[in-house]
Amino acid sequence: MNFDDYDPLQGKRLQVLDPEGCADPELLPDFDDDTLRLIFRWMLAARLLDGTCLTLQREGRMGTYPPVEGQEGCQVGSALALGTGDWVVPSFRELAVALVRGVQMEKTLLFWMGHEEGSRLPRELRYLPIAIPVGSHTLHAAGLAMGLRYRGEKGAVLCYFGDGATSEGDFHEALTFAGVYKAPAIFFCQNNAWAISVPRKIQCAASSLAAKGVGYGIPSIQIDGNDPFAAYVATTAALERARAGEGPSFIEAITYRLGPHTTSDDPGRYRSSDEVERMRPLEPLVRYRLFLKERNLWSETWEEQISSEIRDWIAEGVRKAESLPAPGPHDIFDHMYAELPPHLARQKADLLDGLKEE
Amino acid sequence: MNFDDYDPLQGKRLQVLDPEGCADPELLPDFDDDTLRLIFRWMLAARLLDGTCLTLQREGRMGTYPPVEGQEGCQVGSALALGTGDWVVPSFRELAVALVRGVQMEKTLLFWMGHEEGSRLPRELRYLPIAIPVGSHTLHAAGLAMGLRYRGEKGAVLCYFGDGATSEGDFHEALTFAGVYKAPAIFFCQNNAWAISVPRKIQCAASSLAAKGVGYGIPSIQIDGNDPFAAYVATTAALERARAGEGPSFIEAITYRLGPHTTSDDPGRYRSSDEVERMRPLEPLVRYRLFLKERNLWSETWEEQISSEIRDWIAEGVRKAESLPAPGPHDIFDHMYAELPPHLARQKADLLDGLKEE
Amino acid sequence: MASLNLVEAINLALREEMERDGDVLLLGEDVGREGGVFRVTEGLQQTFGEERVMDTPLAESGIVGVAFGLSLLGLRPVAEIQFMGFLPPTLDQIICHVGRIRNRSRGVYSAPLVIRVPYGGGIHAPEHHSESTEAILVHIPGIKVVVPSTPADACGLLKSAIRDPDPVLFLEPKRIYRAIKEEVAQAMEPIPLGRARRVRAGAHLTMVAWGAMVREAQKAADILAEEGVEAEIIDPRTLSPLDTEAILASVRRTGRCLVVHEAARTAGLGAEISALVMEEALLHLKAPVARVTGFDTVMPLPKGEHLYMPEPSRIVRAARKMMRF
Amino acid sequence: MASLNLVEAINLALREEMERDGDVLLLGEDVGREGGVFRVTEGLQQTFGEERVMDTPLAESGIVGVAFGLSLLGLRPVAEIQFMGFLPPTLDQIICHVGRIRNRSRGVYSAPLVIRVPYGGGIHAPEHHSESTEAILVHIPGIKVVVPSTPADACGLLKSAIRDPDPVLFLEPKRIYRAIKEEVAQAMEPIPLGRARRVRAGAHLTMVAWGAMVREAQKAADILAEEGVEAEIIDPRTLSPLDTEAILASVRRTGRCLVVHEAARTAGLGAEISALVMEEALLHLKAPVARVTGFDTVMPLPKGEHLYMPEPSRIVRAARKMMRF
Ligand SMILES: Cc1ncc(C[n+]2csc(CCOP(=O)(O)OP(=O)(O)O)c2C)c(N)n1
Ligand SMILES: Cc1ncc(C[n+]2csc(CCOP(=O)(O)OP(=O)(O)O)c2C)c(N)n1
Ligand SMILES: [Mg+2]
Ligand SMILES: [Mg+2]
Repeated sequence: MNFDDYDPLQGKRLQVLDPEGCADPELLPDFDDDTLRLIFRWMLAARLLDGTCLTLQREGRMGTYPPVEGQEGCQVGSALALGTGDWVVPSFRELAVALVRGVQMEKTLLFWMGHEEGSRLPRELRYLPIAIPVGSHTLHAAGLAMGLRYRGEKGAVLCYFGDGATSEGDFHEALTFAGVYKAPAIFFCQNNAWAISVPRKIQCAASSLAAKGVGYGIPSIQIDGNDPFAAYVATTAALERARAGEGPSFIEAITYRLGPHTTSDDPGRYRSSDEVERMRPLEPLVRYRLFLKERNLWSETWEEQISSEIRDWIAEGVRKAESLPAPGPHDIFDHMYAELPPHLARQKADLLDGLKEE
Repeated sequence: MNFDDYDPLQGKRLQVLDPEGCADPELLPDFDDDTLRLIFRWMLAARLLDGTCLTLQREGRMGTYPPVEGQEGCQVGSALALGTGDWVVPSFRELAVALVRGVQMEKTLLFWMGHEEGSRLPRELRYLPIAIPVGSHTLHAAGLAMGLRYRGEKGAVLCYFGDGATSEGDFHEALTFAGVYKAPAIFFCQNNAWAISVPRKIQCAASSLAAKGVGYGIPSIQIDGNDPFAAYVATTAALERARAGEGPSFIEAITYRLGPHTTSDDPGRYRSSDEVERMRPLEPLVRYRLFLKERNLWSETWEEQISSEIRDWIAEGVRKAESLPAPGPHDIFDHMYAELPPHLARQKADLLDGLKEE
Repeated sequence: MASLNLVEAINLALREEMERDGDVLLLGEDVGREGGVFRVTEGLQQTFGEERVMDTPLAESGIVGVAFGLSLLGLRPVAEIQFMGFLPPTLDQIICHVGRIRNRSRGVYSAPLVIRVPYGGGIHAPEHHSESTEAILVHIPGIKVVVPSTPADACGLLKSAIRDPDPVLFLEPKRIYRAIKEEVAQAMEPIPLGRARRVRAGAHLTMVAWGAMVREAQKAADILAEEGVEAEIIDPRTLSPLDTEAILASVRRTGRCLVVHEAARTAGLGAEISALVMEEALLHLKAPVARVTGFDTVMPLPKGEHLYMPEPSRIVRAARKMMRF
Repeated sequence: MASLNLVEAINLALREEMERDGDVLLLGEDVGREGGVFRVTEGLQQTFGEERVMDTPLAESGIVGVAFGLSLLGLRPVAEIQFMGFLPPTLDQIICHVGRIRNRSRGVYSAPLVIRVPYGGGIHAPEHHSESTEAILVHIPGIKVVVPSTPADACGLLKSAIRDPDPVLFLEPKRIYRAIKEEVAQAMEPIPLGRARRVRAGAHLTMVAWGAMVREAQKAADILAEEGVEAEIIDPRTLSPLDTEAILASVRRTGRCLVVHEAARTAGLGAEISALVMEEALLHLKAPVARVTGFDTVMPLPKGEHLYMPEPSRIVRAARKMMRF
């Protein structure tokens, strides 16, 4: 697949798997059956874990949580394209990416439970902690990628963000730097149609977000974001460019956020349930199920069986997350600097004294 | 002239007057002889005033100053296209624009002499004070233009900035807002090849800066920035779009900074004198002189005569600027708020007391 | 007269100001159709239309820079920044332009805009949603900084902020957005900026607190009262310019001053108040001015948040120590 | 040993650190081919190549955000922001990421970067070229703030800053960039961060000053000495974390403390120092701690600049008043 064949300025969009579950044989990656099933398994795992988080939140066992429902396709497809030497710089809605990349499930849970341990991700994972300030982390991806290039390492950096993030100045500066320094970075925009209540068209008057790549000299493509194969194919092509020293790429994945922005959000205030119902048949699991069925790789029993395995796995993750004690008072101070400076030592002592008195 | 005929992605560039002084009759605006000469006069005035500033700076009568030499063409051409209801949001190198728009000469001088009075420009001028933080003022242009639209006023906003400014996040956000709200704003980039010592190619990997417009849904054009007619024609077309409610435009004028970045700068450190010599024949006055000559509108005596008139005008401007007393101690405090708050009143009294004691 | 919480009181102020003056516009992320993530602007787009209540692109510097541009025309934009943790991208526009244009232009231009920002911790929000960086704003010349602590104050102060000829940062203590109800009159008079409010009278000790910390100070004062210590509470309401006279008058009377803020301690506003007392009331002091503040750390995520926030027990402890001095 | 000015001393530190450690990279506007607008990085791109000394696009948030990304890999980027007036666009990256990543990741990641920023007034520069906003930085958790006042300090402190495992804002008093010469040894040892320097000993009065204000304090001290008042001068050198012990020890001895800074007065660092003295040394005071500072105004353009800057005469006046208290 060549980026040039999908000029976003001509309204082109890469799709491998259509909503009816038919895959374009020319473009379909050469996956064996196990891998084809694994893709479904990851998407399903994300879907089920997402549901668990919503439940935990409702039960008061988790804080505000941003559901991923509907975006599993482009997340799983892109993440599967990565090699071990590659880095991921996530935004905050990449539950499926985290699972595929081996971020321990309890970490993600802990983060949304409001526990700092949720961001203690071992360096070997090459997976940065969740970044909340929208768009700000795209610069870190550019910097990391420049660093990999400087060090002569082979890896690339895959950075996720939403449609809203493309309006931020930092996004602009990140693509500017990455373009100028030919940094091995892939900017992966999950255009899920909404930034909380703000529709895509209020973010930008361009016909596509992918059009933005032109302004940075960065090859860009728009893909069907509910199609894991399209995400895989585009990300693979971008990784090849990055590894060949040809610099960054920009991928706009057109997907849809089926759930609320976060558990604090009421989408009924800004979009019709009609819209959501129209989008539901397009979501990735629906079409992927059809695809597997067509190949005799899917059956209800199989899905039930893996669902039950996943549920066990989730239960174990929740157990682990909930069994971790809350951070103690020293935790507030001990990670601020490599060495605790005197003023923080005083503040820490003061807090500990106060707690002792109580 | 239609923006669509000059797609920057196809490497097109609008030129009316070529370096040999030949104008494209199709595109040449229908100016009478007086106007044709006036254009020369404005460019010459800017050129001469620029020289005076360099002298004043060398003599210690002015602070750091950013010369305009080489950029007079696109400045005069664009400014002449404006109507009285239009606003100008300048950066810091728009000496020629200021002259054409009727900013009193002594104001510009005073600004660079380090006197706040240099920014006291009557509202009726619709000319904002100089903005030093690169790119930051593009947002003000977007906001002003949105305001004009809200108020139902007919005016548009012409905002100037350099090639370097296009890398700033604020530039991105300005074009984003202007595009989304169809603000009657014209973003006029003077790409003079350098941002202090940083060449254009380090600002951005795109083939042209005009390419950026695509990413905001803003019609964009690249013009010969040493050609005042091209600037006039493009700005006029952009103003028509703005007035018709069709929203913003982006113009990239390819010009060249013949002088140093500022009087503190030594361009010998980063560019060859060869480069400058290659660019010199392309500069606007050279070609415009040839153009007028061809039409029998130029003679050495005429240029001498208007030069001498301009020199008198400049001398008067310098006299006015230099005769203004330095700001007094109260000036520091009195314009901070509509009403002097108590803490500033105390600080002011303290300063005045101290000065009295001395 | 209706009993309103802070959210409703701010909404009322916005509505009444928009009715009064067609130049008042709202802009920000999600302020329109959604009515703001905290519902502060609820219903206003419906009433006043999309031209006056604008959902914006996700770009904070843009929101403030555009509001600034609007205000140069004489319009009165009220911009919302969704959380104080997302205010830093706007600091450049605030420092370099919003706070300077009047002085730069020698009064020809001014920036009569308001930037509303929900701020502060204590609501179990994710990272970057609990910031309290008012000291940075107070250090910036040319702007005003206002923090209400009750619904009526919120309504009256916001009206003044909108009518003020100069730019105002209006910080809303989101922890008490819905925690306090109070009678707020329709069409109430604006409350002048720059004047503190005595929340509670007391002879032994002056507590200075603003925003959500006023309530914590009140709780502490209740406990202290049982021990026979009568704490006076001063809420400056406007942090810049600060009503130093009100604070100093109280401290001169009580001889003791304790500042409470949730912001980081070092170079926080507590330092400024302590320094002012040092300069203007040293000889009245019976004990050193004390600060009960957040720590010089990152605000912890929800599970550790309570350890960070100045709770009544910490305030009481500091007050007792002061009384023993 | 060579006699160097500040610019040369900083250049030397950069050169020696780059020789010592291949992970040290420079980036910023004009730092490469041009050697920086103040020539601080002169010759370094020639020696170390374009890969290690990078001219960047004109985008300050980008410079810091990218430097942060580089530092996450364990590289040691030294970013230059051309003037402190152009630092605000970087505050979001500094507040939200640079100062937080160690805590956020529980120590898995850190940001061992340096941000060099020429700062301060007194060189007749245009608007936005004379800022001194160190108090904002000191209020931000998780970073360190260093300000040298002599060439040798600049060299030794910058070395420590580069080797420090945590992010350091390194503020360079450009007014004295070329005004002071001093012997600076090749390969000098780093000077530890967090330790103040006693610039001058004196029994009657402690002056706390940093950056270019140290020289002004010295001039004031000379005048005072003629009047029989012996001023001690403490230069904190590191503003965050502050060497409070050094300051307090001196104030406990002299009983008087005068802080000098060119930054705006309100919520400036002078307030913090005054508050610290209030809390830790009140009973030693013979007079209230005084602040001689810039005003809460915009820094005037060159023609009015001298009125704003704390000049020796203003310092002397405050000291005399203090002695009379
Ligand atoms: C700088 C910043 N501004 C505002 C917010 C509040 N906020 C959180 S998510 C969000 C919308 C993000 O939209 P998008 O980038 O499309 O990502 P999505 O939520 O759709 O995945 C907003 C406004 C934030 N986190 N950071
Ligand atoms: C935000 C900001 N960063 C840095 C500077 C310092 N500076 C002044 S002009 C300039 C280069 C501007 O280049 P460009 O936008 O191309 O305009 P030109 O000077 O070429 O007219 C720089 C870096 C500044 N004024 N503002
Ligand atoms: Mg979105
Ligand atoms: Mg330029």
